[in-house]
Formats: sequence, C-alpha cells, structure tokens
Amino acid sequence: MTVEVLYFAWVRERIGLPRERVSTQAETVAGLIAELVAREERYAMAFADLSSLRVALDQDLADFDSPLAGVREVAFFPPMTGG
Amino acid sequence: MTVEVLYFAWVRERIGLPRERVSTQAETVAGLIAELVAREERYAMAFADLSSLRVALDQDLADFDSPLAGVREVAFFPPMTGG
Amino acid sequence: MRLAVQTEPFDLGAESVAFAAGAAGAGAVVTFTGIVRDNGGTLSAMEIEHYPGMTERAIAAIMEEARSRWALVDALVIHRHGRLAGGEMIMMVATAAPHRADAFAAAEFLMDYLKSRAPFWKKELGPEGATWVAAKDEDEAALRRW
Amino acid sequence: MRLAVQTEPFDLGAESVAFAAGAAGAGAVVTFTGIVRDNGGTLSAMEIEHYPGMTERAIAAIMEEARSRWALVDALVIHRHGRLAGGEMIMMVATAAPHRADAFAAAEFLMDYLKSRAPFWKKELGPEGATWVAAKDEDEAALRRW
Repeated sequence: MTVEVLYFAWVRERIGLPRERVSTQAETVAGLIAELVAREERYAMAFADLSSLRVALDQDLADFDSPLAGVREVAFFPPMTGG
Repeated sequence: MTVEVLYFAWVRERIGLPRERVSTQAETVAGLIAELVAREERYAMAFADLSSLRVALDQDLADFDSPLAGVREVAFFPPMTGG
Repeated sequence: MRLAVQTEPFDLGAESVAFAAGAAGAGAVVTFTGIVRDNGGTLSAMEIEHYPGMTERAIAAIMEEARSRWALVDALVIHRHGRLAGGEMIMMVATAAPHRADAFAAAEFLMDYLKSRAPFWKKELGPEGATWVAAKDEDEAALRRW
Repeated sequence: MRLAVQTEPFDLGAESVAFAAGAAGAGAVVTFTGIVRDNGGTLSAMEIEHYPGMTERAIAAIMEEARSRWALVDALVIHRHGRLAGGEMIMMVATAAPHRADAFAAAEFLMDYLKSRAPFWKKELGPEGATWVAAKDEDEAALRRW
C-alpha cells in the first residue's frame, strides 16, 4: 500500500522533508517506522526516541501499534505545544 | 458613646433609614442590637434572624460579639451578593 | 493594579486591550465579565446597592491577597452599581501572569471573594416586582477552596 | 461556537465585545489570551507550526467535548500560527455560561487541551538561535484533572 507521510517540527527538520509518499508492506505504525529507520541515518535520528514522538492516522491521534490498514495519511511529530 | 449606624439592602428597607446617629451604652454589637430591637417593631423585624445578617465595624467585617469601644461606624446588612 | 466602582458602563473591549497591552512580561491574561441575565425577558432590570468606602477597601484587600498568593503581573476590577438593564455588563475582573494557571486561579479567587465579601447587594426587578438576590450556599462554599 | 486558525492578528477587544453581546442568556463570560512573553527582550520572536486540517478537527472536537460537559451558551477559539513577535497575542479562548463556575471550568479545560492535544508546535527564536519549545510534564498532568 501507499501512504502519505507527514513530518512536523523537529521531526520535519531532522528528516528534511515536510511530507512524502511511501510504499510500505508494514501492518502497523511501528512496522512503518522500522522500514523508514532502515532507509537512512536521518530517519534513524528522527525516530531514535519514540517516547518523544506522537503519531496521527488520518488526522486522529493514534498509537505505535495501531494498524495501518485503510489509512491514507500518517503524521509524525513531537508532543504538541499549543495554547 | 455615639456611633453612626448604617443599614443596607433589605435591612435598610425594613428599618426605613439608610443611616442614623445612635447614642448607646452597649459594649458589643450584640448589645447595640438589643437596644435597637427594644426601640420599635421595625427594628425587631430587621434583626429577627441574626444568621441572615452581617456587621461591619469601621468598614471591616466583624462578629456580633465584637466590642464597640472606639468604633465610629457600625453597618448592618444581609450577606453580600456582588460579582 | 486598578479598581473602579462606578455607575457608568465600562468598555470591555477597550479595557481588555489596554490591560493586556500594559501587562509587560505576561504570557496569560484572563478576564471575567458578569452580565445581567435576561432569560427570555423575565428579568427586566437589576438594582445594585453598595457601601461606599467599604467597597473600595474590601476590593483593594482582595486584590492584595490575590497578588500575595499568585505570581501576578497585574490585576483589574471594575464593578458597577445602580440600575442595570438585562444584558448589561455588571462587572469585570482581569488578571495577567507569566503562566496560565496563576492567571486563572487569581481570577477565580477574585470572583469568589467579590461574590461574598465585597459589600454589594443585588435586587432583581422582574415583572412580579423586586426581590433581593439571596446569597447562595455554593458561593460561601466556593470560598473554602482557597 | 466559532473557531479560527489563522496567521493574521486578531482584535481581542472587538472579539470579546462581540462574543459577550452574542451570548444570549449568559451571566458569565471568561476569556483567556495567550501572549508571546518578552522577558527583558530575551525572546525576539516565536514561530508556530501547525498541521492544517487536523488542527481544526482537534479544536472542534475539544470544543464539542467542552459543550457536552458544561452548560455553555457559546465558546470561541482563535489560534494563530506563523511568525509572532514578543508581546503579540498568540491565541484566545472565550466561554459564556449562565453561571461563572461553568464558564471558568470550560475555559481552563479548553486551554489544557489546546496546550497538549491540538497540533501546534512552538519554536522560540532568541538571541542564541532557535529552540523548539518542549512539552511540559505539568501540561500533561493538567489534563488528568478533567
């Protein structure tokens, strides 16, 4: 399947892209992260500490073990600092 | 001694006066109230239920057993409803 | 810190903007505005009586207390008295602090104290006549949390 | 209920007055305004990034949740993104309710959720460079009281 992957804040800066289309075999968010980390050092750096990352699937907050089936948009970002 | 006695809200309406000068022998607020109640029915009505009354001495909230010595202004009123 | 006890209306917009602009170093500004409720026209007006002199003393003391408890940059209290129509603004409080928790806590504290410890008395003037507003047990209870 | 996510400044005065005037039946209006702190000029600017689409969804969900929990007459959220100078207003929340406890609680709830659950990220641009603002443990803890 193909998903649109979005990066925000320092995740975007480390990876050097705001978004990209990704072909993946992964069944979960964690599987997708493993594929990305295997690609290049900048991905490994961005995903080094999952406790400081959040993920949204189709614009709803989700967990790293959430399934990817049917998902079109995956976003990775640090904890929010709004308000 | 002589004190200025002020009445507010329904206390003022029951007694029919916003303020008056009162000569008193009383040593406490309770003593002053007893003298006023003995005067006329409208005072007795106004002071019938002390639990629904508050008193201020020289513009600071006080108790019914507070001493009157040195006080110039005594005010009686129902619980406040500001804000 | 500024406090005003007045019969005239106040301009919530101008007061809010001036307060926020003057609060140097603040990251958080909270305002509270009290309005004469007009539920389907049953309340036509309100008459607010106060105790001149003591009112200002009591509010100043409440504001000093708030300043001693929280890291406030500034605070403002405006309270009207006299006759007010349904929908009119009765009073406002504003607090400014570096962080939101202090601004919120101080504004709620000021409101709880103004409700039960500042010498104002409200009389509702409805279609069936005038009634003094009774103090609520919950307002007295609200003071106990501080 | 209205929500706006925008780069443009907003007019706190005009927004506050329009909100209060439109809140029919309200006795209490609370506003919160967040300001870029400028402590002695050490913070020259702030850059706020957000997630278009999800931001609006998240804020709308937070506002619906507030309306389901408290007796609100109305609510408003305005949040800016992009580059903001020290002293500029970042965002505002307003709540209107018949009674003050609901208006205060809903405003604090909205702020707590906006801090940690709406997809905004703040970067401080100071004299020593740019730093992403770290989420605070106390902001996460603040959510647990609701």
